[in-house]
Amino acid sequence: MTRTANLSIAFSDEQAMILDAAKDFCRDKSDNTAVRALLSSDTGFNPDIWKDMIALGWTGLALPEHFGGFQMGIGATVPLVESMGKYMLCTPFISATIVAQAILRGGSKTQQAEWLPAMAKGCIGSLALLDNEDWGAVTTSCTLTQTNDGLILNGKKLLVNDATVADFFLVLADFNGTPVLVRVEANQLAEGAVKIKTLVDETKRAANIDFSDVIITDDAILPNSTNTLIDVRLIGALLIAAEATGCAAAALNTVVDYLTTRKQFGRLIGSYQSLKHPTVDMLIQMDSARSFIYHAATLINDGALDKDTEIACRMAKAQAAEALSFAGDRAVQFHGGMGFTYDCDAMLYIRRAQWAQHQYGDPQHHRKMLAPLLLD
Amino acid sequence: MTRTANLSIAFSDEQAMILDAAKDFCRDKSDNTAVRALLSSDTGFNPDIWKDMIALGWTGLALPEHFGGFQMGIGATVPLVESMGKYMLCTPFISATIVAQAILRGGSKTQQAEWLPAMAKGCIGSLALLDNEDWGAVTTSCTLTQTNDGLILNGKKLLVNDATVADFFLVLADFNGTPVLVRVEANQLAEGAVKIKTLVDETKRAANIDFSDVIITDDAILPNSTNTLIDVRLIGALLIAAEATGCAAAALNTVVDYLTTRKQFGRLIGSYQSLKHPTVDMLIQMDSARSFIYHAATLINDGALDKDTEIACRMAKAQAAEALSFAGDRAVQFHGGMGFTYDCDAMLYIRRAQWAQHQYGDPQHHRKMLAPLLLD
Amino acid sequence: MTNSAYNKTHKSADTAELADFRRGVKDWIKHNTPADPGFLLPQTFMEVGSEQVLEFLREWQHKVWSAGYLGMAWPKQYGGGGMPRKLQQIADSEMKKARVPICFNVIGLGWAGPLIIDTGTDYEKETYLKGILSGEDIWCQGFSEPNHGSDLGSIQTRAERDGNEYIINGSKIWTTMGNFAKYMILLARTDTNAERRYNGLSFFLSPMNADGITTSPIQKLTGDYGFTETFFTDARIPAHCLMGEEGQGWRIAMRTLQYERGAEAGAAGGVSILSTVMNDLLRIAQDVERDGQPLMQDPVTRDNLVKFLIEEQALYLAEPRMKIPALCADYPNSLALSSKLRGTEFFRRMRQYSLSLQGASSALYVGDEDAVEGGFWQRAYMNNFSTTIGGGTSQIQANIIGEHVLGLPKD
Amino acid sequence: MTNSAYNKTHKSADTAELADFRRGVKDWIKHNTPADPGFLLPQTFMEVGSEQVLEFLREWQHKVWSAGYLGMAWPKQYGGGGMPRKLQQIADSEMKKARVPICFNVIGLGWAGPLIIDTGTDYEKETYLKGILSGEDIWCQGFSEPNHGSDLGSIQTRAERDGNEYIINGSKIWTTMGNFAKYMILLARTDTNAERRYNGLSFFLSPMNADGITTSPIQKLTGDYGFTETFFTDARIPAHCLMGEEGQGWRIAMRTLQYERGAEAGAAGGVSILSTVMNDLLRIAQDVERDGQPLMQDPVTRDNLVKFLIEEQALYLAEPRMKIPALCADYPNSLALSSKLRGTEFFRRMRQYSLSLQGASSALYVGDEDAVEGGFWQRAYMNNFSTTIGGGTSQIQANIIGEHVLGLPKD
Repeated sequence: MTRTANLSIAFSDEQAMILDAAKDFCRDKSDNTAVRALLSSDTGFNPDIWKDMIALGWTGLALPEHFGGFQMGIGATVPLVESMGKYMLCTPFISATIVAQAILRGGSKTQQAEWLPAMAKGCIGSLALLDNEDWGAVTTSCTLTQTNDGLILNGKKLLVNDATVADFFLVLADFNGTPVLVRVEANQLAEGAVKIKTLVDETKRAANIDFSDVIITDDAILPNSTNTLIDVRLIGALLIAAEATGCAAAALNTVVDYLTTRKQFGRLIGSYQSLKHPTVDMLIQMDSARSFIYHAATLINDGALDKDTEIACRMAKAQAAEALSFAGDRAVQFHGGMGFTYDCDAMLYIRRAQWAQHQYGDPQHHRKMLAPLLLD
Repeated sequence: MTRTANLSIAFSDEQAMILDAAKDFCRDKSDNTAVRALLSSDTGFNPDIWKDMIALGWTGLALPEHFGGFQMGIGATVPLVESMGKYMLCTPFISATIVAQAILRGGSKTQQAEWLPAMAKGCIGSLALLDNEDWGAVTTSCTLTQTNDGLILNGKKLLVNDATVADFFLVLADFNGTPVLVRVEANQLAEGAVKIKTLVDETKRAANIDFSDVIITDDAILPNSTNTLIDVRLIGALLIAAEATGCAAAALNTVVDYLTTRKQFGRLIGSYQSLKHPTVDMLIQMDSARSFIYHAATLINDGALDKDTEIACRMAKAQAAEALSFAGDRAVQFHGGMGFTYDCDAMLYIRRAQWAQHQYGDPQHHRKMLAPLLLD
Repeated sequence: MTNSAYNKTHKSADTAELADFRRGVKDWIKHNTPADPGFLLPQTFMEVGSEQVLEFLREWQHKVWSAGYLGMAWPKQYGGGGMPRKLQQIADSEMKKARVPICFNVIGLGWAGPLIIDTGTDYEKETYLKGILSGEDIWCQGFSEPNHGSDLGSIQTRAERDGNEYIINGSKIWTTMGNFAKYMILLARTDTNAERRYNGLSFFLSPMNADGITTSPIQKLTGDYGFTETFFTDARIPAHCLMGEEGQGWRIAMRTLQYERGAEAGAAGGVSILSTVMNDLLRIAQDVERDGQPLMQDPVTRDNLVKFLIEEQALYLAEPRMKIPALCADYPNSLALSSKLRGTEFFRRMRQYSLSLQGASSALYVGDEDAVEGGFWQRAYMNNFSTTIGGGTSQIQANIIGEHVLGLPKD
Repeated sequence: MTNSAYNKTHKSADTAELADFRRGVKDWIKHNTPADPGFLLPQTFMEVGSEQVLEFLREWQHKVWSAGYLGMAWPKQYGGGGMPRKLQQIADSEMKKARVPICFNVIGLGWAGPLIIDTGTDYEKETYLKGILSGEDIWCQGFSEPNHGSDLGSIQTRAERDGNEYIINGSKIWTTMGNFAKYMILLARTDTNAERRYNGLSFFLSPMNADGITTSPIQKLTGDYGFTETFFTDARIPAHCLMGEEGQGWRIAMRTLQYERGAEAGAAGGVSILSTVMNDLLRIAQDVERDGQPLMQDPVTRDNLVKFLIEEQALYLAEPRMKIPALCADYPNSLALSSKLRGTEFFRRMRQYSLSLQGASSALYVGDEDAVEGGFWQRAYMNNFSTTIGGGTSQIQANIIGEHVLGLPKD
C-alpha cells in the first residue's frame, strides 16, 4: 500500500486562549509543593480545585451545548490535559471525560439527556475495563446475565481510576457474547467491593472493584457499546498521551534548571555533552509527542474515529509514553545524588512514567495495532 | 525453563602463540596500503600471502593429523580469522575452512581421505548455499535429479564467495526432498556459468554461479549432509563473527587515533564527550563480541555442535555484526569531512559491515533462532 | 505497494486558483519528465561526479526554469517569476512527489541567490541571479578549509587588497561541483589582527576562472565524485567581488547558513533532494524473503517499521506545528533548530536499516544488476553522512539545540 | 520455569576436595536459610531502612560468619578463616544461587576490611577486623559531600590536628547506614593550602559515636530509607584514627575504590547484592498476558528478551575472559574498568524493561498484594540508580574508560 499521510495540525485562537488559561490555572493551583501535599491524601486531589475546574466549564468543554457543554469537541481537552500533566495537577478530570465521551458516543438519546448534563456539571464517572493486567484484551471475563431477579453483573475489575470518588462506573461486561458498557452507581456496590491499590505513582488513585451481584436495569446498558468501546479506548490513549507529554515537558524543564545551576569539577554540568545531548533528545522526544497529540486533537471529532484519527491516537500514545519513560529515567540520573532522593522532583516523573506507560495500552501494543493500518 | 549458562573460555599458551603469530603476520602483510592495492584486483588477494599461509600450516590447522593437519580443531582458527579481520587481510581462507569442515563432518571416509589432505595443502573449496537473498532459508530450489545421463544438478547459486579462485564447490541441492551437499569441480562449470558480482565491500569477492546441467557422480554427494549443513552454517556464522570482531577493533583503533590527534575549536576532539562516550560504546560492543567468539571457540569441537555451542555461535554472530555496524557507522561520522572520503579507512569498515551483517544470517535471524533455545 | 511516492496532505485545501495551478504543474511534469538516463540519478547536488550527469541536470533545470517553475518568487527583472511563494511551494511539492530529477545548482538557488536578493547591490543582482536560475552559472561554496572542519573562526585563506583587486591565497575543501562552478561564495580573512577571529573575515562572490585557482576532485566513500578541494595561489579577483564591507564576512556567512538550515525563506525553490521516504523502504520489506517467508510478515520487522513510520510522521508533523506559535511557546525555536539533526539522523538510521532488510543482497552495490533498486540504498546510506557531517555535524547540532533552545551552558 | 536462580558453570570442574566443600555449603544453606521475614528483603545494603531489617541481617551475617563462610581468606588471628580465596568464591556462588539474604556490612567487608588487611597497622587489624566479620561493628563510608557529588578533589570537610585529637567539621552525604554505623572511613581535608587539591586530604577510620557527629536520614526516591547525611560539628576523634600519613588520603581512597570496583581482590566475601538475572525476568513474561495471549509468545517480546540475554551472557563472559591476558592484549584494562558501567547500565535497562512487561500491574508498588513479586521490580529499577550514580556516575565511568583504557584526551 501507499499510505497518504495526514499531516493536519490546526489550532484556533480560541484554543490558544484555552491553552493559556489552562497553563496559568495549573501553574497557580499546582506547584510541586501542592502536588507533594496531596501524595498521601486519600483522594489525591484538592476538591476546591476540582470545583474551580467545573466552574470554569472544563467538564463541559467537549460536550454539546444542549447538554450544557461548550461544544468544542474532545480535541479541545488535549491542551487542558497536557497542562495538567505539566503541573501534575490530578483530579478525576480524565476519568470523567472518557466516560462522558463513551456516553456521548454510545448512549441512547435518553441516556445522554439524563446523564450528560450532570457530567457537564461535574458528576464523576470512571471506566472499569480491566480483568487482568492486559490493556489490549478484547474479551472480558466479567458477565452480565439474565436471571429471575433481572440482569446481574458478575466479575471484578482491576485498577479502576478515581474509584473512591466516582459517582458511577461504566463497566465492560460480556452480555451473551457481546461486550457491553453498563452503568453502575457507586451506591450499588457491596460493602468492601472497593479495594484501594498502592500505586507507584503516588499522584494517582485507583482501586479494584468487585461488581458481583450488582443488579442492572436495561436502561443502564449503552446500546452502541461495541464501537464506542473501540473509540473510547483510543480517546483514553490520547488523553493519557497528552498528560504524559506535559509531564515529559516538566521533567525536561526540571533537568534544564538543574543543568544550568549545578556545578561540578568547576563547570556548570549542563556544559557536559554527556548530559547536554541526551537532554536535547528529551526535548526532541517530547516535541514529537506534542505534535502527535495536537495532530490527533485536530482530527478527532464527535463521530466514529476514522483510520487517520486512530493512527494519530496510537502514535500519540506510543510516542508520549516513550518520551516520558526516557525523560523520567534521565531526570533521576542527571540529578546525580539529589535525583536519588524523594525530595527531588525527578521522583514524581519517573513514577508517573511507569503509570502512564501502560494506561490504555503500552507502546508495543499500539505499534502492533498500527502495523496493519500502516503496512498492509 | 531455567537455563544454566555455560561460561567457559579457555585459551592455551599454544593458542596464544598462534594468536600472536597471526597478528604479526597479518600486520606485516596487510597494512591498509596493501589492502587498498587489492581493492580493484580480480581475485582480491595476494597469491604470495596465500602461499605463505599454506606454508605456515593454517589451512591444516583445524584438520586431523592423518589428513595432514595439526588437529587443533576449528576453534583454533578463530584467533587467525579475528586477526585477518583486524588487518582486513583477505584470502579464500574462510571459504576453504568452512568447506573443509563440511567434508570433515559430513563426508564419507573415502571422501575425507581423498579431499582433505589436498585442502590442508591449500586446495580451495567454497560453499554454494543461497538461492535468494535469504540466508535463513531451509529449503533450496536447486535440485539434483536422476536422469538417464546420471545425476544432474539444476539451479543457480547466489553470492558464492571466492568463486573465481575456488577449485571446487559444495553445492546445496534438493535430492528427492532431502537437502544434500554436492561437490562440483570448478572445471565442470559451463562457459559463462560464473557471474561476478559488484560488492559494496571491495575487499571481498563473490559470484553467482549457474550449476545447471552439471553431471554428478554418487561419490560427490556428502552422505551426512543434513546435520552437516546445520553445523557448517553455525561454523560460518562463527568465522564471520570472528572476522567482524577483528574489523570492529580496527575501526575502533582508527577512531581512537583520529580522536587523539585531530583538533577542532582548539581542543583534541577526543576530549568531547559526544565522541568519547560512543567510542567507549564501540569498545564495549567489540569486547562483548570478542568474548563470544572465544567462548564459542572453546566449546566447539569436531563432533556435532551441541546446544551450548549453537547458542555461543549465534550470539557471537549477532553481537559481532551489531558491533561492526555500529563501529563502521560511527567511524565515518567521527572522522568528519575526512570520513566522507574514499581515502579514509573508515570507508573500509563501513563497507565491510554491510557485507558481514548478513553472511550466514543477520542478527535478527540469529535472535529468532536463539529464542526457542533460551526461552522455551 | 506501488512505486508512487509518499504523499502528504495538509488539511487546508487549495483555493480554486491554486488547485488549477497545481493541475498545471502535474500536467507539465507528466509531459516533461526526462526518460531514464541509464545511470542512477543523483539524490543530491553533491553527487554530480561527471560531465554526463552535469549536462543532464543542467538541461533539466533549464527546462524547469523555462517552464516558469523555478525562482517563481524571485524578482521578475532578474529572471524570476515575481509570484507568491505559495506557488513555488506547490510546484516543488508536486515535483518532489513525482520524483523528478533535482535542480542541481543548489548553492546558487538556495544560498547565494537569496543572499544577493536580500542584501546584494543592483549590480550583483543584475550580474548573478539569472544565470543561477537558468543553470548556466554554477555556484559553489568556499567556507570549510582542510584541518578546520566546521570551525569558521579558524579560516586561514587570506584575501589581501591590492588596488582594485584582492589577492587570494589558501585552500578550501568540500567544494561541491568546484570543478564545474563559475562562481564561489568565498569566506576569506582580510584582517589577521582582528581582536575577535570572526571579525577578520570577509565575504566574496568570487569567479572560479581566475588564474591561480585550481580544483582537485575528492573521491567520496561511495566511490563517486562530487566535491573538490580548491586551491588559491596568488589568485587575483576584482575588488567588487567583496560583498558588503570588509570584516562583515562572518555575519554574512551566518545569514547564508540560515537559508540552508531553512530557518529563513528566500530560496529559489526546485527539488534539491531526491528523498527517500518510508514507503520506499516498505517496498523492500515486501519484496524480500527471510526464513522462508516475506519479510513484511515478520512481527519484529513490522515493529521496527512502525517505529520508523512514527518517527517519520513526527518529522512531517513538525512543519505544520512550527507554524502555530501557541504550540511552541515554551521553546519557540525548538522545531526549527532541531530539524536538521532530527531529519538527517532519521535518514541515516532509516537508510542503514534499509540495508539490514535486504538480506544477502545488501552486499551488492551500484553497478550490479541484481542490486536492490540499483544499489540506491547502499549509496544513499553512505551519502547520507554528508548531511550528518556537513553544515555542522550532528554533534555540533546537538550543542546548538542544547545551548540556543534549552539555554544550556556552552562547552 | 522454576523459581530457582540462574546458574553459571565454568568448564573447569571442582577438584574432589572442592566438590566436597561445595556440597557442605549447599547443605548448610539448606538448613540455615532464614524463613520469609514478612518484608521484602533488601537487594543491597543501601536499603537497610529500619531496625527490624538491620537486626535480621545482622543475625544472618553472624550466622554465616560463625559457620565459617565469611572472611574465609582473611587472616585467622583476626577472625578470618586463613583459607584459600577459592573456597570463599565457592561459598559466595552457592549462596548467591540460593538467593539467601545479603551480608549487609558491605563497607566493612568490601572496603575497610581489605584496606586494613593490605595496609593497616597491627593495632588496626586487631581493633577492627573481627567486628566487621561478625557484623557487630557496622561501617559506613564518608567520601561524598553535599554539592560536590563525585568530585573528591572538592572535599570541604576539615580535620585539624589538636594534640592527640583531630577536630572534624563539615558534612558527608550518602552515608549508607550512617545511623547504625560504629565506624566510618572518612576522607577529610587536613591541609587547605596544598598545591594540588588532592594532596590536602587525609583518610580516617573514625568512630561514629563521638560528640558532635550526628546523622539525618535521607528518604530515597523509592520512598524507603537507607542513607543518611552525616554532620560533624567540632567533633573530636583520636589522632590514631588517621590511616597512613596526612596528605595520603586521596591515594588511600583511590585504592579503596579499586576494591569496590572489583579491580582488586581482598573483600571478605559474602553475597552483597540480591541480584536479579534474566531468568527472573523471563518468569514475568511467562506469567502475564498481552493481547489475550501469554506475553512470552509474542515475537517482539521474544526478540527483546533475547537481546537482553545476549547482553547478560556477554557480561558474564567478561569474567573468565579477563583472566586470559592474550585475549585482552590490545586494551588490557578494558573489561575490568568497564564492568561497573556495563553492569549497572544493563541492570537499569533490564529492570526498566521488566516494568514494561507487567502491563497494568506495573502501576502497582511495594505494599500492594497484587504487585508482581511484591513490587520487587519497581523498587529494583528505582534503587538501581544508586549504582549508576554512586561511585562515579555512568557519565564519569565512560570518561574513565575513554581516558584510561582508550587513551582519549581529558575533557
